[in-house]
Amino acid sequence: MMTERLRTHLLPVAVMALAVLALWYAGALWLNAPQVLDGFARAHTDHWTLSEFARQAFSQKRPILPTPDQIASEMVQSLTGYPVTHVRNLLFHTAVTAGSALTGFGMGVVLGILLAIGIVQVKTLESSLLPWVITSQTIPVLAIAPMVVVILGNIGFSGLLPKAVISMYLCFFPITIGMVKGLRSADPLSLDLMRTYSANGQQTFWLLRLPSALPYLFTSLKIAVAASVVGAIVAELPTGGQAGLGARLLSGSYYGQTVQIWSALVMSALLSVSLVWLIGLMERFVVTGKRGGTR
Amino acid sequence: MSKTTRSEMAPWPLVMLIAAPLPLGLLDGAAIYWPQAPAVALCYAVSLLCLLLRGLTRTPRTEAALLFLGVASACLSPFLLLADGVDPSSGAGTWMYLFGASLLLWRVLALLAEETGLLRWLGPTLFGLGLLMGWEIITRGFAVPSVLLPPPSSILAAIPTHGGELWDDFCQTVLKSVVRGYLIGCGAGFVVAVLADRLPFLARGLLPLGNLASAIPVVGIAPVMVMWFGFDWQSKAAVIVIMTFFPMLINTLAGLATAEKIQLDLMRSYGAGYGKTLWLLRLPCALPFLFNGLKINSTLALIGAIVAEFFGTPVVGMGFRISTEVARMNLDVVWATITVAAVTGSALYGGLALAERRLTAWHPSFRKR
Amino acid sequence: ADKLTLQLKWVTQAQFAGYYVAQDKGFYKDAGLDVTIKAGGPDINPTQVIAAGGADVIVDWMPSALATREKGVPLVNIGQIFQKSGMMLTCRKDAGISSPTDFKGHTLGVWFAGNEYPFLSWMARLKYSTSGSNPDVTVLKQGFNVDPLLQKQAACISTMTYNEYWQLIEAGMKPEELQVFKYQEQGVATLEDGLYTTEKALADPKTVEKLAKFLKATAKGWEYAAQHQAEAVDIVLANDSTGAQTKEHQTTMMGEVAKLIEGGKEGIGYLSPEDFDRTVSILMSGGSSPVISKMPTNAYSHTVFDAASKL
Amino acid sequence: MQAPLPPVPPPQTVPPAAIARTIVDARNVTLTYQTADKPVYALSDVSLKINKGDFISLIGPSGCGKTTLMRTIADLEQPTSGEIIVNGMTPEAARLKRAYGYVFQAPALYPWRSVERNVTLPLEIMGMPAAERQQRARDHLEMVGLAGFEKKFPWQLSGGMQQRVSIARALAFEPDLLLMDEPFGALDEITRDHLNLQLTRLWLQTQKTCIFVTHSIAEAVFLSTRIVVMSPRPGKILDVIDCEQHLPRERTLDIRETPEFAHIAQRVREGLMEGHSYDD
Amino acid sequence: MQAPLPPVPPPQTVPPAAIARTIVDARNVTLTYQTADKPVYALSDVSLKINKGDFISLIGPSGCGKTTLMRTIADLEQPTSGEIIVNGMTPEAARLKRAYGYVFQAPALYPWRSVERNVTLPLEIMGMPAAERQQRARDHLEMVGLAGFEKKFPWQLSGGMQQRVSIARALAFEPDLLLMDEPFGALDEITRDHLNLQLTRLWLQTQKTCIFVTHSIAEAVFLSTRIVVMSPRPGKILDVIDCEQHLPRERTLDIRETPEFAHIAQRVREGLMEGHSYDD
Ligand SMILES: Nc1ncnc2c1ncn2[C@@H]1O[C@H](COP(=O)(O)OP(=O)(O)OP(=O)(O)O)[C@@H](O)[C@H]1O
Ligand SMILES: Nc1ncnc2c1ncn2[C@@H]1O[C@H](COP(=O)(O)OP(=O)(O)OP(=O)(O)O)[C@@H](O)[C@H]1O
Ligand SMILES: Cc1ncc(C[n+]2csc(CCO)c2C)c(N)n1
Ligand SMILES: [Mg+2]
Ligand SMILES: [Mg+2]
Repeated sequence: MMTERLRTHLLPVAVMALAVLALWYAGALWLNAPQVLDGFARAHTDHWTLSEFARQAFSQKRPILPTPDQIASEMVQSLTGYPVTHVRNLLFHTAVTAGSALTGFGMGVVLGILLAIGIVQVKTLESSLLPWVITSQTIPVLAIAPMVVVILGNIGFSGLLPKAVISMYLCFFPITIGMVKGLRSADPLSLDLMRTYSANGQQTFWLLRLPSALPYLFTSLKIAVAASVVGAIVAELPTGGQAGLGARLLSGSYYGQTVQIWSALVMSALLSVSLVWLIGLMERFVVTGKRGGTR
Repeated sequence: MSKTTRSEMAPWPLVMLIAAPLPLGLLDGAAIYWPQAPAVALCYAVSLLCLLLRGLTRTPRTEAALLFLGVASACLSPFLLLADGVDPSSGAGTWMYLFGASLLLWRVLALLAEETGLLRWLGPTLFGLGLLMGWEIITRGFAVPSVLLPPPSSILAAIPTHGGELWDDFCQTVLKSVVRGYLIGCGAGFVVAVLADRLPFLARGLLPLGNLASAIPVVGIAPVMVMWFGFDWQSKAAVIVIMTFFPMLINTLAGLATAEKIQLDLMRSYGAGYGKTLWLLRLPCALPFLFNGLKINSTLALIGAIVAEFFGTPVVGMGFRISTEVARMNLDVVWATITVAAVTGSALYGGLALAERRLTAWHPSFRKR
Repeated sequence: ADKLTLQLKWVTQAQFAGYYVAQDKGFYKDAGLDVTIKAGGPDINPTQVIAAGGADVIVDWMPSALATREKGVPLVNIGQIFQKSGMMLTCRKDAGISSPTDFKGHTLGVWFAGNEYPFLSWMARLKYSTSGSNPDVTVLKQGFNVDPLLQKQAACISTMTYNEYWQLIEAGMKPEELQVFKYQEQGVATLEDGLYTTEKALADPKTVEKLAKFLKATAKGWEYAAQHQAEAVDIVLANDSTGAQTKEHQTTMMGEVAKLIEGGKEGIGYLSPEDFDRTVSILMSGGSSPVISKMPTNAYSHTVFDAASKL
Repeated sequence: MQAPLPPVPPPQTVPPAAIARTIVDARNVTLTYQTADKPVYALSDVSLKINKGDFISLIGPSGCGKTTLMRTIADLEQPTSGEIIVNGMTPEAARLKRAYGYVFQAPALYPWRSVERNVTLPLEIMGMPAAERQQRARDHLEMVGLAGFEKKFPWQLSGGMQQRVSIARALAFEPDLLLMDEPFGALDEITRDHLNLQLTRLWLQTQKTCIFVTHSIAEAVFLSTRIVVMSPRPGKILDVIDCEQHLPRERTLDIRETPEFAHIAQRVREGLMEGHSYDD
Repeated sequence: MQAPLPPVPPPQTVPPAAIARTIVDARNVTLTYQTADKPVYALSDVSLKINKGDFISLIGPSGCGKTTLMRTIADLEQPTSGEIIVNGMTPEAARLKRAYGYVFQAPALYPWRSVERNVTLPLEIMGMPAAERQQRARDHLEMVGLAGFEKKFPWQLSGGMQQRVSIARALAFEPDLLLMDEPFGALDEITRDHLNLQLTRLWLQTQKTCIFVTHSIAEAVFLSTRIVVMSPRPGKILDVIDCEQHLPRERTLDIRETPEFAHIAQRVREGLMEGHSYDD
C-alpha cells in the first residue's frame, strides 16, 4: 500500500524534479555565460578551463539565473540565521504576506459569493452589474493599488487592511464568475423537484444549487487563493518600505540581488501552492459521493 | 411569453421628499434653500412629477423612460448649483435628493432587466452611466483634488487630446504583447492539461511543479522576464504566458473530469480510442470550464502586460503611460489609459461570452433560468 | 507634543538618514514634536499623499512638486535639503562612449516620473532627437535597478551618485570601465530632495511655528548624520523593516549623501533662489510637452526657514 | 390464450359520490414548446376534472404529452392557453402550499446525498425534526424493498432501485396530490405487483388523490378509478374510462382475472391503437 | 382467465445447431462492489454460454445484477473472479474491435448534439463517410418512430423518445453483439410491440447475437431463444429456459396466444417468484 503510493506518486515527482533541476543548471550555465565571459575578458583571463567557467557561472554574485543551490543556501541562511520574528528572516515576511493574502481571500470569498448569489437571484443585478464586475477586473491593479493604499491610509486604515483590500479585488472575480456558472449548472430536473416541494430560494440554494456549484467553486477558489497572494504582493510594492515578500522582491530587484528575488519568489510560490493544496484538501473533504452518476 | 405583470414599486425613492426642507449647500458661508435656487427647484419638481405620473404609463418601457427623466434632472441639479458658485458638499438636501434618485435608477434598471435584443444593453449602460455620474458629482461636489481622482469629464476630455499616444500604447501593449502572450499561454495551459490527463506519470510529476512555477506572482516574474527577454514586447508576452497558464490548466483539468460515467461507458463500448473520446465527449463536456478559463485569462492577460511594463519598457505602452503619468500628476491621462484598458478587456471578454453562448447553448446554465 | 507626519519619497535608506537620526536621537521630541515617518516606495507619490491629507510635510523632488502645483495642489518648498543634484548618466566605456557626442545611435536608460525632463532638455541642447521612427538616441524606461547596463541592454543608464553608481561597483564593474556625466556638471541639474507643504498650512502662523521646529530639528539630524556616519547607518538599518539593506551599501550612500547637503549659503535647508530659477528654466525648456508651462509663483517660501533660524 | 371478451355490462347509474370535491380542473389547456426549428404542439385543448380521492391513470403513446400535462398541473410549465385550477387556486399557489408530490420519469436523485438523505430531502424542506424524518425515510425505504441501502449513494444502486428511492421520497412527503410519472417502469413484474398493492393500500387508507402515468394497461386498470387515454402530437384526450363502475374500489391482484378487467383493458388498448399509425 | 396450462412437452433431442459458435462464454464470474460501508455481492459464480445468433433475455428482480452482468461482458466492469471470453478473446479485445452495441438503462445522450448527431456518433467513431451516416441515422430514427425529430436536442424529447434515440443509436452501429438494458421500459405497449417486431426482423435478417434485459415476461418469451432467470443478491442464475424448443424462430405477435407461450411464461414467472420474498 505504502510502497505503491511511493511508486505511483513520489517516483514521478522525483524524476520530474531531477529533470527540472538538470534543466535549471543548464539554463544557469547558458544565461550566465555572457556575464562570465565578460568577466574573463575584463580580467584578461584568456586561458580558462570549462570547470572554471562552470564554477563561475554557478556562483555569480548577480546571476541572471541563480542556481537552485544558491537559492537554497540563501533561504537556509535567512530561515535559520535569525529568529522567526526578525526582519531578516524570510518566514517573517512570508507570514506578513500570508496574513494579508488570507484576510483578502476571506473577504474576496465572501464578496465573490455574495455577488454571485445576487447576480443569480436578482435579475436586475445580473443584467446591470455583471458587465461592470468584469470591467472592474480589466483595470490594472498595480495602477490603482497605490491610490487604494493612499486613500485608505488617509481614512485611517493602514497596515494589513489596504493590502487585504487589493487581494480581495483580485480574488473575488474568479469566484464570482465560477459561482455564477456553477449556481446555474444545477440539473433542470432537480430544480423542478425543488419547485414541486415549493422550496424557498434559500433552501434551493443550500440543498441544490450550492452542491452542484461546488466543483466550479473549488476550481475558482484555487485560482482565487493564488490570486490573493499575488494581490498581497502587489500591494506590498507601493508600500515598498515595509515588510512582506513583495517588499523583499522590490528591494531585491532594486539592489539587483537576484538571489534574494528568487528566494522571495520561491517562498511566495511555496505559499500559494500550499494554500492551493489546502483548498484541494477541503474539496476532498466537502465534495463527497459525487463520482458515478447514472448508469 | 412572460407574464408581464409589473411588480409594484417599493416606496423608497420617496425619500427625496425629505430633501425639500433641507439646505442645498453653501454660498459665501450662508446656507442656500430651494427657493433661492429656482433652476434646481425646477429639476426637483420634474423628478416629483415623474414619480406622480408613473401610474399613467402602460408598458415597462414607457415607465422606465419617464422615471429616467426624473433621475436625469436630479443628476443635473448639483451641476447647476456648482455653476452658480454654490458649494453643495455640505448640503443635506442635495444629497438626499440624489440618494432618492439613485433608488429611482434602481427601479429603472429593474424595469429594463426583462429587455431582450439590443435593448438588453440599456440596463448595464444606464448602470454604468449612473456610476460615472456619482463619480463626477462626488469629485466635483467635494472638490477632490484632480491629482487624487479626476472627474470622468476631464478623463473623457483627455482621450481625444492624447489620442495618438493612446493608440500607440494600444498597439504596443494589446496587439503586440497581449494577443501573443494570451494565445501562447492559454494554448500551453490547455495542451499541458490534456497531456497531463493522458499521461498520469507526467501529470503526477509535472503538476506539482507546474503548480509551483505558476504560483509565482506576476510582479515577481516581471523583472526576471525583463532581464531575460529584454525590454520590448517579448518579456511582456512571457509574463502573460506564465500568468494565464495556471488558470487554463486548472480549468481544463476540471473540465476534462466532468464527463459522466455513463457517457464515458458509451464511448468505451464503442471501442473509441483516447482521441475520439476526447474530441467527441470530453472536450464538449469541458467547454464550459474552458470558457471559464479563457474569460478569466482575458482579464489577467491585460493586467499582466500592464504590470510588466512597470518594470521597464521602451517609451510606449499602456503600463508605461500609467506609471509615468502618475508621477507627472497627469491623472486624467492615467485614467484615460485605464479606460482604454477597460474597454479592451471588456470587449475581449464580451467576445468570449458570445462565443460561449453559441458553443455551449446546450448547457443548463443557458437552457433554463 | 505636536503631531506631524512626514512622507518620504522612497524606501528607508541613507538618502533619508537625517530624518531617522533626528527621530532616533530625540531631536524632534526635544523640539516638542511627535513625528511619524512614513516610508515611501516606487509607486507612492508623496504629492498624492499630501493632497489627500495623509501627511503634513513631504520629501519630494522639485520637478514633481512644481508639476503638482500646476495641477492645482499648491505645494510650497519650505526647505531644500539637497543642495546639489546627485543624478548622472553612467555609461560603459566599452560601448564606445567617452563624451556626450558619442550618444548618437545608442540606447540610453532614463528614469521617467518627472526625472526625464532634465534629460530631454539636455538632449535638446545636444540636438538629438529622442522620438520618431528613427531617433538619434533610443530612450528606454529603466526600472529600479542597474541590470540594463550590466547586461548591455543599454549603453548608459541613469544613476544617483549615492546609490545606483555604487551598485554597479558592487556588481563588479570597475570605476575605470565607467564614464559618468553628472547633471550638475552638464548644467541640467534640477533640485532634488526638499521639504514641501501646502499653502493652506503656511497660512496658519501656528503651523508655521511647528514646521519651523521641525525644520530646525531636521537640520540638526542631518548635521549629526553627516558627522557620525557609522551611527547614522545603524539607525537607518534599524528602521528598515524589509531587512534587505546592506550595511556596506548604506555606508557608501551615507558618505555620498553627506556631500549633497553641503553648500547651503545660510545653512542646511536653505533654498537658494538661483537654484530654483535654474530648475524652473530647465523644466520649461525641455522637450515637446514640458512639465510646467507657466512660470510658478510663490512656489517656495523662506518663512519657515527664517522662523527656524530665530528659534 | 384469453377467452373471448364478454360483452360490456351496460353502464349502471351510480349514485353520485358524496359531494365529490374537484381537486384538479384543467380547462382547454394548450401548450406549445418553442424550439429552434419549429414549434412542438404538446397539448391541444385538454380539459379534465379530477376529484378528491381519484386515482387517474394517463396512458398514451410515447411522446404524446403525458409528462407535459403533469408538469403543467404541477406548475412546472405554463400553459400557452387555457387554465388549470388546483384545489380552488392556481397551480402556483397550490405548489407554494406544498400540495404536490412528484415522482419524475427519471429518478432525479442528488448524487451528493446518500439514499436516506435523498428521501429526507423534502422533509427537511418542510422543517420536520431530524429524528422523525429519519424514521419516515426508513419506513418508506423498507416499503419499497430497500431496507439496508440507506447509507449507499445513488450511483451505487441499480436503475430500478434508484427509481424506488424516488418513489419512497415522494411517498414520505405525504402530499395531497401525488403525481407519478411511470414510477414502476424500471421494475420487474413481481416487485411491480408488490408495489401496486402497496400503493392501492396507501391510497385507500389516506384518501389521497393520485395522477399516474403508466405504459402498462393492466397496471392502469388495476390501480385506477379512471383511465385517461391520450393521442399523440398534439396531445389530446381520446377517451376517459371509468373503472369504478365495473370494479370495486378495494382491489386484490386476482381481479385481473375477471372479465370486467379484461373488458376495460381491451377498451384501453383500442383507444391506444387509435392514436397510433403503425401498420403491423 | 387463462386456460389451465398444458403439460410441458418432453424436451425433444434437437439436432445440434450447425456448429454453434460460442460468442460469449462466462465462466464462474463473481463480482463484488466495494463500498464505504460493506461490500455488495452483485454476481456470484455466474456461468453462461451464448452462441452466435442467440437472443438471450435476462430477467430477474430489480437489483439482482442484470446490468452488472452485461457491463462485465462489455468490459465496463472487471469480474472479481472468473473469466469471460467474447468471440474467442478477452472482452477488452472485443471492445476494441467494436463488437458491442450497448443500449444503457438510461438514455445517455449527449446534450450538445442534436438527435441525429447523437445517432451518428458511433458511426463517426467508426469513420463512416458523412452522407452515409446521415442516411443511416435517418433510417433508424424512422424505424423507432422519430422521423422529423432529427434536429431537436435531447432535452426537448420525452423520456420514451430519448430511449428510442438511444436504441436507434445502437442499431445504426450494427454491432456483432447487441446488449440492450431494458430498452423498451419507457414505451407504451403499442410502440413496444412494434419495436419488438422490428427487432426480431432485424435479428433474423442480420443473424446478430443479442443480450436483452427486460422486466416483461411476455416480451422475454416473445423475443428470446433462451431466457436466463436470475435471483437477487448475490446475483445467481436460477434457470435457463430454452424457447426455441417450443416456439418457432420466426415469430409473429399472435404466438403470444399459444399454450406453449403461456407455458414458458409461467415457468419464467415461477423462477422469478422464487427469487422474491414478498408475501402478498
Ligand atoms: N423542453 C421541451 N422543448 C421542446 N419540446 C418538448 C420539450 N419537452 C417536451 N417536448 C415535446 O413535447 C412532446 C410531449 O412530451 P412529453 O414528455 O409530455 O411526452 P410523454 O407523453 O411524457 O412521453 P413518454 O411516454 O415518452 O415519456 C414531445 O413530442 C416532446 O418532443
Ligand atoms: N457502482 C456500484 N457500487 C456499488 N454497488 C453497486 C454499483 N453498481 C451496482 N451496485 C449494486 O449491485 C447490485 C446489482 O446491480 P445491477 O445494476 O446489476 O442490478 P439490475 O439487475 O440491473 O437491477 P435493475 O433491474 O433495477 O436495473 C445492486 O444491489 C446494486 O446496489
Ligand atoms: C518611479 C521612479 N523610478 C526611479 C526613480 C529614480 N530614483 C531617483 S532617486 C531614487 C531614490 C533613491 O535612489 C530613485 C529610485 C524615481 N525617482 N522614480
Ligand atoms: Mg413522459
Ligand atoms: Mg439494471
